Amino acid sequence: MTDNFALYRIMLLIRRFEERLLAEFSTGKLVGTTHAYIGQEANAAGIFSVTDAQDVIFSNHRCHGHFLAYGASSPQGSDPYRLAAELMGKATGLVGGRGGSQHIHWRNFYSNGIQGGILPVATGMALAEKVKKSGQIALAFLGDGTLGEGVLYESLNIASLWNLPILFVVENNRYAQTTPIELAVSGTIAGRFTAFGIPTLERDTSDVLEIQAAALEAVGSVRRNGRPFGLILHTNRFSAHSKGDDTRSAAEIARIREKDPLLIHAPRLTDAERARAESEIAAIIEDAFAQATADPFPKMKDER
Amino acid sequence: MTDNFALYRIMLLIRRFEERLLAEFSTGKLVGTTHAYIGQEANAAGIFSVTDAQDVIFSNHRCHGHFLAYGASSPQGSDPYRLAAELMGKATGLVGGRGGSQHIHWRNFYSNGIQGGILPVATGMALAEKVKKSGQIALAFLGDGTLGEGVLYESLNIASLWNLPILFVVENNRYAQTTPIELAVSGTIAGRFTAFGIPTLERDTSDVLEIQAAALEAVGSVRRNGRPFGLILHTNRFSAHSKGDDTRSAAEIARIREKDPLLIHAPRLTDAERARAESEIAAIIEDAFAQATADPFPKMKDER
Amino acid sequence: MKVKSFVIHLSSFIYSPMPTVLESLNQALHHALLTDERVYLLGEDILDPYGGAFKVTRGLSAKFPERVLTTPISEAAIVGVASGMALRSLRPVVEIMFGDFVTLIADQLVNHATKFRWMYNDMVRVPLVVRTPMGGGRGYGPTHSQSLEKMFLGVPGLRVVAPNTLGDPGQLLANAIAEDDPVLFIEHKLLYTRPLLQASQGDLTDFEIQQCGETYPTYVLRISNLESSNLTLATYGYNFELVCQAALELLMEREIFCEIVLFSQLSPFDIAPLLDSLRRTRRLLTVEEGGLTLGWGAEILARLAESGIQANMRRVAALDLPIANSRPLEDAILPSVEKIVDAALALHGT
Amino acid sequence: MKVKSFVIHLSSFIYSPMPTVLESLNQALHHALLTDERVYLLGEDILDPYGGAFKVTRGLSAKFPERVLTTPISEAAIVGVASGMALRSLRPVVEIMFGDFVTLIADQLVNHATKFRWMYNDMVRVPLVVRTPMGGGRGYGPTHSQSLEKMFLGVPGLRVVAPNTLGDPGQLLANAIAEDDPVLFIEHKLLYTRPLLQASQGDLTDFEIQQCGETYPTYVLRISNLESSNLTLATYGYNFELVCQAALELLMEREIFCEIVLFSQLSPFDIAPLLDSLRRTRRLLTVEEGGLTLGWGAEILARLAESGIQANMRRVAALDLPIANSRPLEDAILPSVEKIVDAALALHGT
Ligand SMILES: Cc1ncc(C[n+]2csc(CCOP(=O)(O)OP(=O)(O)O)c2C)c(N)n1
Ligand SMILES: Cc1ncc(C[n+]2csc(CCOP(=O)(O)OP(=O)(O)O)c2C)c(N)n1
Ligand SMILES: [Mg+2]
Ligand SMILES: [Mg+2]
Repeated sequence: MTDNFALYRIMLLIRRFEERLLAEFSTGKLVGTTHAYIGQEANAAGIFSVTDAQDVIFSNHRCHGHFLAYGASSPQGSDPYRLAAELMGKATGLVGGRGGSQHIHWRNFYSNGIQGGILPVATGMALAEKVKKSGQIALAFLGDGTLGEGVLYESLNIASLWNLPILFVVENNRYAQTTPIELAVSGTIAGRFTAFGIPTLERDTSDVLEIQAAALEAVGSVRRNGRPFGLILHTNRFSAHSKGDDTRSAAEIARIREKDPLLIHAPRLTDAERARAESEIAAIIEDAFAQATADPFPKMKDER
Repeated sequence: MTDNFALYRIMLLIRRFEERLLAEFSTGKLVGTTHAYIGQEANAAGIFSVTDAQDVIFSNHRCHGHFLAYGASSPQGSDPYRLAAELMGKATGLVGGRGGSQHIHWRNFYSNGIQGGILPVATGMALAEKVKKSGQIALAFLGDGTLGEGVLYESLNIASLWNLPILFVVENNRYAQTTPIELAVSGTIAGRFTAFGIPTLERDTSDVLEIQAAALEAVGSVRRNGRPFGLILHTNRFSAHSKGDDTRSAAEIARIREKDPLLIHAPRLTDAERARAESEIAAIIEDAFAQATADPFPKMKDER
Repeated sequence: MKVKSFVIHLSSFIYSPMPTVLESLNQALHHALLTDERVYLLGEDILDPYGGAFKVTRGLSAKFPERVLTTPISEAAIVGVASGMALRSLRPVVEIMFGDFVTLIADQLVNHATKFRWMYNDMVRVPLVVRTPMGGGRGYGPTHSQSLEKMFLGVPGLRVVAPNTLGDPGQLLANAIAEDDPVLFIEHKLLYTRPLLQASQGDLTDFEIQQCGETYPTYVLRISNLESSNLTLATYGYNFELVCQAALELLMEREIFCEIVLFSQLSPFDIAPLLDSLRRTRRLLTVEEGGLTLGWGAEILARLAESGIQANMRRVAALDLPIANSRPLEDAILPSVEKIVDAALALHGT
Repeated sequence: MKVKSFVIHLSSFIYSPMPTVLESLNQALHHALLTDERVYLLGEDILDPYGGAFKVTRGLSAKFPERVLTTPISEAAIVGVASGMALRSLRPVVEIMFGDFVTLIADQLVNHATKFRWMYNDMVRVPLVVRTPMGGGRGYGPTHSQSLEKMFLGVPGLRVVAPNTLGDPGQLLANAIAEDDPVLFIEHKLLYTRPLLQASQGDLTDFEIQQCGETYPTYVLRISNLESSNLTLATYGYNFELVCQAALELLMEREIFCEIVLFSQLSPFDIAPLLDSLRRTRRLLTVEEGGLTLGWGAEILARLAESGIQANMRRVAALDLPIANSRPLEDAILPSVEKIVDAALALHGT
């Protein structure tokens, strides 16, 4: 999927989905928490344009964008409606309402809300794919803040020692919740990988085509060499960490908003294409939320 | 303490103490476990010859050598008798028999038997010394195998971010219990530090003078810059990991035994000095074990 | 044990001019930092203007920038660092952002901080406080809603304390900080916005309150104008609110007269005041939000069983399941006023 | 529940030609690796010729080099890796070298491995076994002697199992490996060298044994030629040996007739066979090596208390202290035959 329109469409889907979600939260229709992917869309769109449908993905708390981009290439896609239903706690949600925003699973896509803890799990998945000789790789997502968790380094060590086919994607939006990277990450991000003999590729861009190219190289390296790889993407989170918790200055937000992946990619489409994307996505989102809203809540099953 | 005789004497004390201990174990007089420092004596002797008596030390399971070298420069020294009593579970032991081999405490010296867990604790101690402006630094010991524990990296990150005066001493004897370093440590040891912006110094030697020089530089750097530092000492463990569990070949052991720190340092002493050291140490050890043997076992106190 | 008595009106749960639990805790931290320069705060995102995920540390870093340390996301190391500080005579207070993450500090608490004192033959002390918000009811899903304190009750050398709206949460925290040994301080998320209860007086639903102990008091509440009560409800923390509502409902609609025994210290266990109440009522319901099996109530019931007291006893607790995100599922899993009332009725039937 | 009966002679604790617990477990691992290529072993120092700190994995890496993975010292990641393998349909068995280190895997067990199935709406299974040696008595000191299994009893989605010399440890392990959900498998260090008990027959001290359940059986032992017993001793794992010795002593010297209820599954709790025994004896002593407070026995007593059965109940467990290195202190802290006998006599006095 290298088609400019498709890339734009995925990014737009994520953008509009998250915007709608934040709106639903602010009107009190949704409760709990959510972490918008707005501003980082090019990462997911670029990466999942070069993965296989059967690759195994472990995502983190900021998983909606990853999920929506995941499987975008496959005929059945990953369904915004099922995600919306999950976020509303509906029985039809991805995991029947049990997980909510941070805890979803669909096909080979998994997420969990404990920072860092998913990384050895993803590493084990890579091991499973390796020994099953499936040819598939594992991808695990982490933010800059999650570089603080020790279990990451245990995982990097094992992935490297055992030659496991896993791509660690660091999305460095320079903040962990409200903590700027300067207060949380010493040394360098790349150094955290090379310390374990894991090569990295680093990009500071919101251009989905550049990310796609980098991801192609990174994914290719993992698949070819059957070894771990670190893809470090410097990026920007436009919205608050979860909902109302933004401590950044208006000036800073304005500055990063200039790196809007949608605006960067838009000129590669015709006006008509963009309009078509907008209207298609608007309809999809509207349907997804309407259908999810109408769906029933789950009931307790008899438990083991 | 740069005196060649004193350095030799400390190394000999450690050697003879550990030999005696292993003998006591093999005759069944002692139970439990022990991890001999034999072969690595130059590390402790060299390092503690350049530290301050008030510096704070956190040692690991292989702590006897560290303890015996600790405070060797101070008039009261660290008492082999109290250590022997502790290992025998006597009331007069360093911690009244409660801790045993891996869990000792005396003045500013602490040890614990959980690999890795001591490292953030030592980091916090460095923080305490820093804010108390004591001018003291913290030293923490770890083996190559302990590079596997994630909490080490959490500690390195924090120590670096917060400019804490701590020296991490890696004693790389190329084995964790029976696991060779090739199966446990990917990348490089130095890289594990530089990833967090922490400088290192690496030495592959059993010459106590070389280690002393390196330690002087490392300790000086920490004290001067108020920042963490990694001292990486490639070394050799002559005995089994704990007692009978050696899986290395006789040839390998013979090869590493050539790097005996005592033999390397001995030529710098006169025959008379060496003989004096031997007889002094023999008497100290004999006294220590005899006195400890005669001491009573502890009784349970009423507990809070 | 010192026993004090006062009276409280249960409707004080609403429209109170009293400070909230959050304000009380925040004030206590202000005061601790102000009056004791050995006190340090460590935690994720605790700096102003954010002031922590639940705002308990708000305003502190602005006033005490040197002693309020925002940390990387490294729960294990934070607690380890704090216990090193404590060993070297500082008084660190750690915030773990969500109680669900105490699993990450288990080794530092169990094999380090709480072991040092005894293992080192009482030659050291570890004045460490770990504060953390527990509990569900906010739709945060399976990794941000648990009440995991039960894993740490009974850990040798560890005191576990939980504030409530009746006692003074700030004072409780201050007492924990003054302690020379490690304290795990459990704050239920739903408590933060609750105003403290105010002693008042005057009608049928007034409770007369006995306070047992000073530092981490246990409160025994009895409806003042009633002679004999016939059910004891034992609880701690936020669930006190549910228990009070249940007690009122049982009183009004079923004429079941409850005593409430409210604990501030969860571990070590001291059940003397409860035993006392139970001698009067002979029926006990423990109420807690953690999972049933080996929850706080298990040790309570076990000790009571060992005491030989003749009483009917039941526990109300969460189902032994993860806490679902979806509201109806979360409600089905967690305790509620209704479940307490039902259990009381069932117990009463026996 | 299926109930089987057989007879065992208590002196079989000594001079048995039977395989040891170690051999039984080791054989089971051999068999599992041989018959199911989804089975993998992970752990520290598990390769031959060493074969693991307690030799449970001896001979396995030589035969199955591809599926026996020695790991770095990274307890959390090993369990995480294994749970990822399990999610992707392998059947990993992890060895944690000492049970004291389960604190390091708490997050992976509680917030990952055991949560996945329910949290993902039963769409995944996590066939993961974590084996680990617990217990003291070997002078290993405060960080290598604990019995920490109690921290994990009641964790939703986790089965906790402990072998003993009466059942078939290898079969128990095989059953755990065959399970589709996570199992924590607790092996007491002192069990390894013990031979399995052998059914035999013939004298006063013979026990008649009822086996309740097939996969993780609970055994009820009654002295065969006695009509009525008047004390139930409930236990698991290694402490069964202490309990048997105490039962013999109580029989011979005090004419107190004991039933023993021996559990293989510690969590989830099923107390039906125990309740049954207690209906006969009306007196219960639980015996475990972990610390008293919120130990296994607490949940047993709580459930029994809730059941309404009238019985005198006590727990024998370790003091709530770290396990000292020095023998006399360790002995004072841990349960013993003498302490069991004393508690039984005290209980009998009541
Ligand atoms: C173990 C753990 N600690 C803390 C948290 C709370 N938390 C959730 S997201 C987050 C910040 C994560 O920052 P980063 O990794 O940079 O990802 P980003 O949110 O920027 O995408 C924190 C602290 C958590 N979920 N898990
Ligand atoms: C958390 C933890 N895991 C495992 C162990 C068991 N153990 C004790 S020493 C050791 C090997 C340590 O190797 P290394 O760090 O290289 O130190 P060395 O023994 O070589 O000095 C192991 C695995 C432990 N004590 N703590
Ligand atoms: Mg970030
Ligand atoms: Mg080593």
